[in-house]
Amino acid sequence: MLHIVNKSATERNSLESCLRLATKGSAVLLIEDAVYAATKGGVAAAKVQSAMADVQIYALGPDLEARGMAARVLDGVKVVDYGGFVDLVSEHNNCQSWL
Amino acid sequence: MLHIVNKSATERNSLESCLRLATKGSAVLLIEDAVYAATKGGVAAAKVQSAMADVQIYALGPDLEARGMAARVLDGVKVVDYGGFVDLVSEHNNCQSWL
Amino acid sequence: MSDEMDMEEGGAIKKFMFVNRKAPYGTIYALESLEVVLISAAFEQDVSLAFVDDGVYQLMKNVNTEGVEMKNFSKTYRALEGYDIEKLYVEKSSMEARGLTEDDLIVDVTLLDSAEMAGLMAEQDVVISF
Amino acid sequence: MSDEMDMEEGGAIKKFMFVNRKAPYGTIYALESLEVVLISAAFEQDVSLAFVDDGVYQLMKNVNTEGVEMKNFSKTYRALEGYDIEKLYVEKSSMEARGLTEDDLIVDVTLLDSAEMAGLMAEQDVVISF
Amino acid sequence: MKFGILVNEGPYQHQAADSAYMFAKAAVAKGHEVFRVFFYHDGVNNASRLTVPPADDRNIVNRWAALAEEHKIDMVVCIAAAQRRGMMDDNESKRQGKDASNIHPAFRISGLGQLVEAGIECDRLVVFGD
Amino acid sequence: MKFGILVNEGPYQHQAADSAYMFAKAAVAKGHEVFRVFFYHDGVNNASRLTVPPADDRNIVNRWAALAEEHKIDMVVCIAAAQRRGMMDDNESKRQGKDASNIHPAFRISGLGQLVEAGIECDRLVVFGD
Repeated sequence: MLHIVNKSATERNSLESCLRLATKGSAVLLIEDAVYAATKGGVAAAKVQSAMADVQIYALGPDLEARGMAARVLDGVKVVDYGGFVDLVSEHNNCQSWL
Repeated sequence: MLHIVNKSATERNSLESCLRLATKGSAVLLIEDAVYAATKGGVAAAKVQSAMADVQIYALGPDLEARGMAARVLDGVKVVDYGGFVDLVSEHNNCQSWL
Repeated sequence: MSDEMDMEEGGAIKKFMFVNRKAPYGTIYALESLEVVLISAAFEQDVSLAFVDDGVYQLMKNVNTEGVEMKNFSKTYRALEGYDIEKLYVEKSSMEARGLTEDDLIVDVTLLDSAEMAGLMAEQDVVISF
Repeated sequence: MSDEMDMEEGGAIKKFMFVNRKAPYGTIYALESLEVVLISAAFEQDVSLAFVDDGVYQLMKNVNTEGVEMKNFSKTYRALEGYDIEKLYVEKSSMEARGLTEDDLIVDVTLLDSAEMAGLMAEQDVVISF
Repeated sequence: MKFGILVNEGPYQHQAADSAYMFAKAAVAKGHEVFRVFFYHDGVNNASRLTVPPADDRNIVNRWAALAEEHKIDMVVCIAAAQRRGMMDDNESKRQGKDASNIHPAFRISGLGQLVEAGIECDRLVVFGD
Repeated sequence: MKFGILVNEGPYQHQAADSAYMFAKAAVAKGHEVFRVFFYHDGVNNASRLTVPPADDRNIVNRWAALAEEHKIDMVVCIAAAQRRGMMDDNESKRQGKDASNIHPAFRISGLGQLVEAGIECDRLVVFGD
């Protein structure tokens, strides 16, 4: 399953809930304000890093760029563009948005 | 100063930020989904109880009732109606909404 | 994920899950989510509802919306059974973190631990959240 | 709170604070907040901007919005000085919690610890948040 | 006392529009003056004369209009926010070459200066949003 | 592959409307089919033909309309959500005794069944919201 998270992990609980309920081997795509969690130095980084043991984390490149965070991405996070977003949805059997 | 918080403390960070930045002796009014934090048994209750040493906590009665939480209000929280909300704004020199 | 064969066949039944993570009345999502759920009943799919995080608050008893002048839709959760929508799942830890027990809820639900909820979500065909 | 006398007098200057707690681009609040701030300059009030929590992200350098096809408004923060809006306050702990330093920000700001920010908020006449 | 009210969200989706109305109603009931309600961001959608809410729910737009008429409250829709979101009166519709308008006559369109002015003129400005 | 897209938020206020559009555009660019975009909750506001965004910003409504026309995408506005929020086409306007309509001709009004149908018909349903 592909999990899609769009809100900042320092503002809301959606990333935390997603990581709690994502099964091992699933993928998590961070878009919009959620991309901050995929960057170095912040309080949310630790959560994402420990989650990478069980799930693959992706972040949307255009959203990182729009927020001036493109150069700060955590090691192990894969950056995709909108076409990559489409591919991720196609490649996984199902998807869930954590609104 | 009167601080007004309207979002659930288990969903967002606004109550936490408000309590961090409210000066001693100020008032905090919980409205809409923020009223859950003024009720017994939840994880947000501890935050509100410890904050009560420094600030007076109010909760909007109609919002508690609409959420089935009217009978669960924490000791020390004062429940007001919309008229009481108006009074709180009048009685304090200024107000701030934590959106 | 259900059997891929089901998905390819026209007319096959899909697993639909409506995920409710937001409190009622502060926003309209809970109410408009129910409106979709009721419509979905007519399509004879395998529909389930998940209540996670603040979504658990949607099921509280003793709702009285007179003071806020909003429409009280609590009863609709009770009506779901009449539409053959009977799979209501609540994440146990979400309920407990809010100091609630099953007795506080207006309908009978199935409590799941987080691993069970995660497994159930993972096997859905369509997950709709608001 | 500023002197009550000021408030009662017509034409007295009030302390306006715009509190920014939300990240840019995910929602429009940062942009439309700036639009009000620019207008407020014409009223010759005592205007300050506070950046707290994710609001700090509004001041990031290196913004490139081509990929999201949205309007890049980073430069507007630099233009504030030309409107005599020079009181930009950032809560230090909010900045640090996001792994940021002053060098990451597009404009010069005054860093405040939480107690100082709290004190500044408490002395405002009008606090506007979006 | 003289109150100003800022509404940042549209009708029905968020309770902000309801809370703001209930506050305004309570304020005038207590003998206070509501000098102005300013609608910003999606708040501009409170001014639509085309809403048709369900018969068993409140009518947010008509409720604002009735309160404004009874208590001579100035109801102002921000023009910049309104343009982005497709809210316009007849004049604006003609000026923009559009074939329709949708703003209820109880509301008037004006600039952001009206919000700053409300902050200056009123004893308190209360903000309602998401 | 056949995609369905659900949009829960209005234009400009939240990035959801942008993300959904960028996803739809990328999907068709990769040779996929976008079977339907369903606009629910404040998402119905994406269908207004009365928006006049600033000249230096994207035009969200026209962008949807152009994409839909070029790729024959079915753009459906939920009628129940639209009624609450003042979105209507000519037929609905006449039926409700209103004096104007505001829905762009690239969109059509229909019921929530169209969302459930999209879930059944499409290989994937992707949800964009707040």
